[in-house]
Amino acid sequence: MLRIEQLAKYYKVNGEDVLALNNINLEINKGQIFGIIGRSGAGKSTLLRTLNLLERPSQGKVWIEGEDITAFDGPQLHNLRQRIGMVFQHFNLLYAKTVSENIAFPLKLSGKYTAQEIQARVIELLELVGLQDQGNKYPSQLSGGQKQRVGIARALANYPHLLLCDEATSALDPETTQAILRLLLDINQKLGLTIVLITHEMQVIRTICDKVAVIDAGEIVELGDVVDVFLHPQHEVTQSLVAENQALDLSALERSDQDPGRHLLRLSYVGTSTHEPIMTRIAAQTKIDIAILQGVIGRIKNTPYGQLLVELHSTQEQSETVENLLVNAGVRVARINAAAGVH
Amino acid sequence: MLRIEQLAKYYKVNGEDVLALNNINLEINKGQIFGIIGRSGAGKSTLLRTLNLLERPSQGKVWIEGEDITAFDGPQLHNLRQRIGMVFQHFNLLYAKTVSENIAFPLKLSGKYTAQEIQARVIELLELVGLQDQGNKYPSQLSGGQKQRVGIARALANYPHLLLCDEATSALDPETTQAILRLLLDINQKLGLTIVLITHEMQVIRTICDKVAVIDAGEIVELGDVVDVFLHPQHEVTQSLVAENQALDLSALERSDQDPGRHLLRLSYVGTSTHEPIMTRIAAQTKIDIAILQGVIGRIKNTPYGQLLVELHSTQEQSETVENLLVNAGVRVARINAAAGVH
Amino acid sequence: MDFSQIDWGDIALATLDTLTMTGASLLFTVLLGLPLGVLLFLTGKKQLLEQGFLYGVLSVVVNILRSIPFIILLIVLIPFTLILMGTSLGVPGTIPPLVIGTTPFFARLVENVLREVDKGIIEACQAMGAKTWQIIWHALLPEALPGLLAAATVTTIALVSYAAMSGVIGGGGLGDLALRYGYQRFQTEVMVVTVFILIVLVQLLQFAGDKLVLKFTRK
Amino acid sequence: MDFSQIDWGDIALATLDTLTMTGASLLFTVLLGLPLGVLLFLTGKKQLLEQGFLYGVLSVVVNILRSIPFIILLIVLIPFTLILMGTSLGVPGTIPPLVIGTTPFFARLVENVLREVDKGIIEACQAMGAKTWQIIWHALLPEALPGLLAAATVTTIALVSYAAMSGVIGGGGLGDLALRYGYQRFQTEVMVVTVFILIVLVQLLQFAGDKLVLKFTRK
Amino acid sequence: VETLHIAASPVPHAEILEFIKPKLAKEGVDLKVKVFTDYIQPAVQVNEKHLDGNFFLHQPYLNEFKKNHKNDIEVPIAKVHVEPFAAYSSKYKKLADLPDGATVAIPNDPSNSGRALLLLAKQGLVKLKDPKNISATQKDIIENPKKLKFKELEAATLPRVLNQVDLALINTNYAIEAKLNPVKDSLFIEDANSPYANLLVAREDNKNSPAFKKLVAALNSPEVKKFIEEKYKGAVVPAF
Ligand SMILES: Nc1ncnc2c1ncn2[C@@H]1O[C@H](COP(=O)(O)OP(=O)(O)OP(=O)(O)O)[C@@H](O)[C@H]1O
Ligand SMILES: Nc1ncnc2c1ncn2[C@@H]1O[C@H](COP(=O)(O)OP(=O)(O)OP(=O)(O)O)[C@@H](O)[C@H]1O
Ligand SMILES: [Mg+2]
Ligand SMILES: [Mg+2]
Repeated sequence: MLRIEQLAKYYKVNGEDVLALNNINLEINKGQIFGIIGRSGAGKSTLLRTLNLLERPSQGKVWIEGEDITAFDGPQLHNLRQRIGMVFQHFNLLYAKTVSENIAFPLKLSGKYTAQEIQARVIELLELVGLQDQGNKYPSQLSGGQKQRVGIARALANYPHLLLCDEATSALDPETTQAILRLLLDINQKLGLTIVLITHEMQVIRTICDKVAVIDAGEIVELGDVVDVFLHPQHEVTQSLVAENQALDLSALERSDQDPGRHLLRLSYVGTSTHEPIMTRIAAQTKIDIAILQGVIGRIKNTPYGQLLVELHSTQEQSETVENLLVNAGVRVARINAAAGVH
Repeated sequence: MLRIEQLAKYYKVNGEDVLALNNINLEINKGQIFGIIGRSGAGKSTLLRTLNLLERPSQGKVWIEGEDITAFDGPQLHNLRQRIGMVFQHFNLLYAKTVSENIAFPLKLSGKYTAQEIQARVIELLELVGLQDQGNKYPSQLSGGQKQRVGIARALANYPHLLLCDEATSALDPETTQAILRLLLDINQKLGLTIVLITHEMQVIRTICDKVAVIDAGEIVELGDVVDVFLHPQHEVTQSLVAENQALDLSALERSDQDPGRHLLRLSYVGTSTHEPIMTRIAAQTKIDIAILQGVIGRIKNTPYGQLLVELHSTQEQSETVENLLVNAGVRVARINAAAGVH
Repeated sequence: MDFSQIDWGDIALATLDTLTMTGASLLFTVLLGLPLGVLLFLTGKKQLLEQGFLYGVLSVVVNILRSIPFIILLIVLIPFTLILMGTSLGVPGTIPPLVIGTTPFFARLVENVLREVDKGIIEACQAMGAKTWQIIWHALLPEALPGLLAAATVTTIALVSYAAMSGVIGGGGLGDLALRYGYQRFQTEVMVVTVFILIVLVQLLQFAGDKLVLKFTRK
Repeated sequence: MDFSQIDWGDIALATLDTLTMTGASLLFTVLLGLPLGVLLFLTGKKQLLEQGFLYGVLSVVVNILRSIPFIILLIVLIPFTLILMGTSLGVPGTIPPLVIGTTPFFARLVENVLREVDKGIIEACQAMGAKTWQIIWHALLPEALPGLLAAATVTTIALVSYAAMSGVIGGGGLGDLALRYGYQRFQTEVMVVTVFILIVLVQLLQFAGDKLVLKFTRK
Repeated sequence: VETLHIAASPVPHAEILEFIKPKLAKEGVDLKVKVFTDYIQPAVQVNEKHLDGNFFLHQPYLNEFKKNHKNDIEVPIAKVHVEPFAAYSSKYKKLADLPDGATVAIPNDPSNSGRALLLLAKQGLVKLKDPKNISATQKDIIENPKKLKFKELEAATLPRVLNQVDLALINTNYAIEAKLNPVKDSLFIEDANSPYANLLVAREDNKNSPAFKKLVAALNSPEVKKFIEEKYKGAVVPAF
């Protein structure tokens, strides 16, 4: 569906070239939901904008549906873009048009629909994003989240093959966010829509993404299935992005005195084992109490997972026994030094 | 510090009055960090904007530091506003000024500082928000998150007594968000800065807020300490806002067959008991395995808490024994019907 | 002052002439100036169809037309007007020079107004696959409408004032009457009356323009 | 054509006169028109200091000045110019009428440009406790600078063209020369040369204006 | 009924034409008066056959015009009146009082500035290269004993700035409009045999038309003579 080869992008700042993207290689399959995360200013928006040539790459190629689009221009480009929906970080709604007119706009541009069809589609979309009674307002009369939802509806209007979202839920409350994500997932499953999305909310990635790329200082530093990347982040940036969000905040443990009988373990496990009472079984078996200090047990898209920080009060040997039992049960275990426990 | 009495606000839409806020009563103490949450379009921004009279209330009064500000005008209003910092949802940076000039702007306006003082303060703030090498760029050359950080630095520049944040971290990655929140908390503790913040990220509320208000359709539907509101949400809106975020997504359990020997419990506990190995102890004591299906164990500001969905395979009696032991250990327990398990 | 001497028939005729000249000229000025202004904008630096050479040529042509004093333009254009209108005299004769005199001015204002449209909106349209003419027609012009209306108001009033010079080619109208009687024949009364009518006319134009601007302001 | 007949001294003098008239008038037009435009903007509907009555008065005054044909303005202002400049003749005599003729025009353009400034930016300034003059000086004007420069360019070129009418009161300058020699004395050569210089002048002005606009565009 | 389109200056030309309009109507000529404030277009328009004739110029101007317009086919068919050009001052009662270095305002259009210079030369104030050249300009002054300083202004402006200069040479029509009396208020005035008699002009092709014959007769009638003398009180003098 989408392939990026050796992409680079420079911006001119006060006459000097400043690197925004470098050496980007990426492949996204049809029907995939692909997440992009990274620190503020890493180059995420820039990367997304090269996918529909809003930003022309300084180097490299972008292939969409088998065609090298970097050479596109004129009608070819218009055609391509009509098949790509985009949700902007700053919404970019047309102020002179009502909410309904904004949503109808891409349909009108494409010239493929009758007025009735457009009207029906607009009503459908307004309902999908929960703005059924705001259709006649102008954007300046909307709240931030309402504007963002108009942007989403507009991006979906023309039945795109590919949807690019630049923080499409950043102005939405968790409930509305979930509703929008369910909507996207639904279209993704029913129509095979491919989605590339940037987000700062790891929960969003967990909920709908299949793959995720981590960008730092213009380069991809980590790339893979969400479950892998989130549970076993390799790169320092990924670790801190994922950790912060999960509140695995080790600094909270610093106050604990340096008790040699205290062992801290970070556990992570994926898959059905989460449904088994591993912890209590091992505790019963070894007669060692396990206290869960912090952690999350949930699902990443459809995969259950757990990530816990547990404390054992035991001898070194006992701790090792517990560790072994955990490993046998399919849990990844890492020992943590509480004193130096700041990531 | 801040008191709101019987506040209401109407907007004119196509000549008709539309209610945006109604019957708002609120009190915020000095040095508090006060969170406002609610669905998109609920009226959060409107409420925040009445606190510095950017939006004049249609009814009601706002008291700040003992004075009714709704009557303020001219120099009184300027003075008041110089003591209030504001971070805007859409940043509202001055495009014709560099990043440094934007941050220096409120200092220049106040007329209280020398050029050296201003320069020193700007450098300090740039570092605080991690933009030390972006000072000479113009806002249009920044990424979304960088713009937002400029907005935050600008709001803090003139040592405000009160800080109003409208989704001040919505464009920031989790790591930067945490850094900014730590910064705010730090100023709050050292200088007694009062903060009122709107956010869609429950994690933000958990990390720094003392109190939280939930707004729905222009009214406050829930108000209280964060720990209370988050662990025992009363109103339907609060429940869904908090739940969605914690991924306590019961719909995932629907597929489980209706096994009579399967008991689902929702556990929640607050305070130091989280550091004790309650679960394993009870399991060991009763010889009943407890599987954690979903949940979070973490901290709300400085209070540790846990919220878990657990499964027991046991008889009815055994389950009751476990429940009693849990309640004795200070854990709140609620039984859940898995079949109807959609909140 | 003695207003009884005034030939009100003359004044009514002059008012009508002014309205005709201004109205017709405005129509053509907008019809020509809007596309020209759009083209100037589009081909300008860092814009949609950046096209240095074309922009240069258009800009020079516009500047040349704006450089020539209007009175000289009136004269120089006589042969052209004759071909176009069949006469270079009277009200019809003034319309081509008025149009040619104000079109470049209006075009520059249009260019300036369009430059103020938010780049993000143009980007959004591009991302939707809009063709350039669609961006212009469906986004740029509607978004800039208040500014364009304000520019048209300024231009209309400039037209009224240019039309006053049309006496040179026997154009007539209020300005001409004011000049002929007020200036050359020292009949202050006629001048006062005609200028008063002009003021009322301009007032109404500005008022209508302001109303329209406000009506279409959505920000 | 025979350019050998041309008195280049005359042309140099006229060029100098045009530059003096335009330069001095521009200075005062900006000094007066900018505050006037800002005031129009501020007191307008839904703006910072909404003040219907004051806006009405200012708007009427501006409209009156814009309604009066420039030649009549030249004459009507003679007593005023005399008091102000000590003479109503020649180059100094043209400056007050030029300023009074173009100030209201520039003020309207300024008003239009300021209306395009993002409301959010004004709100941000208010939230920082900025006084109204601080908002104007430190935010509105800098943010609108490209638009204001474009408006000043349009106005300067309008001034050049108005100045051509100043022959009425012995003003001189290129436009007057073009009229008197080129048109009235049928010395086409003089007309060609003066118009050419005017075109070059306007070209340079527009070029400089465009450069400045681009230089200060930050969006 | 025959129609004649005649271009005319507003005063007194158009007024004289309006005066005879009823009489001509009775004789079957529909006279349409086109008023021009400009001194070129009326001539050009007639030449190019957009109008039938004009009544605003004098012989020197016609000569000048012919010189610049190669295919000129206009011919004078009647002398009507003279508007004697005169010099005025608000500061001095007699020419002798005029000091050295005085400022003298003259019209800035070619025919009137030449006429003003000729009149000044006749009074001995300046000396011209060619005292017969009606299109003399300041550059043709070869002697200027009083070191007069000249200001050229639009003719109709002259009465309005009279108090700012020492001497102004003003066309009679503007002087009358400005309530100056050319006979009483002037320091000096052109004499009666001025070459500047205002002419009715037609073209070679229509000069013999019956309508023009009737117009000429009407313009040179005693009624018109009386009209001019009574209405303009010496400021306009009949030239027939
Ligand atoms: N200028 C306006 N005119 C009319 N209606 C408005 C205006 N501004 C806001 N509203 C309406 O008032 C309601 C509250 O808006 P507000 O911006 O306070 O919401 P919010 O809680 O901040 O939402 P969000 O989280 O999406 O930013 C919304 O329904 C919005 O459509
Ligand atoms: N027009 C521009 N000119 C110069 N530099 C730019 C421009 N646009 C972006 N940059 C810089 O390029 C880098 C990448 O920007 P980009 O907008 O892609 O970041 P991002 O990852 O989307 O960040 P955020 O999460 O804050 O939106 C940033 O350092 C930014 O300052
Ligand atoms: Mg971005
Ligand atoms: Mg909001």
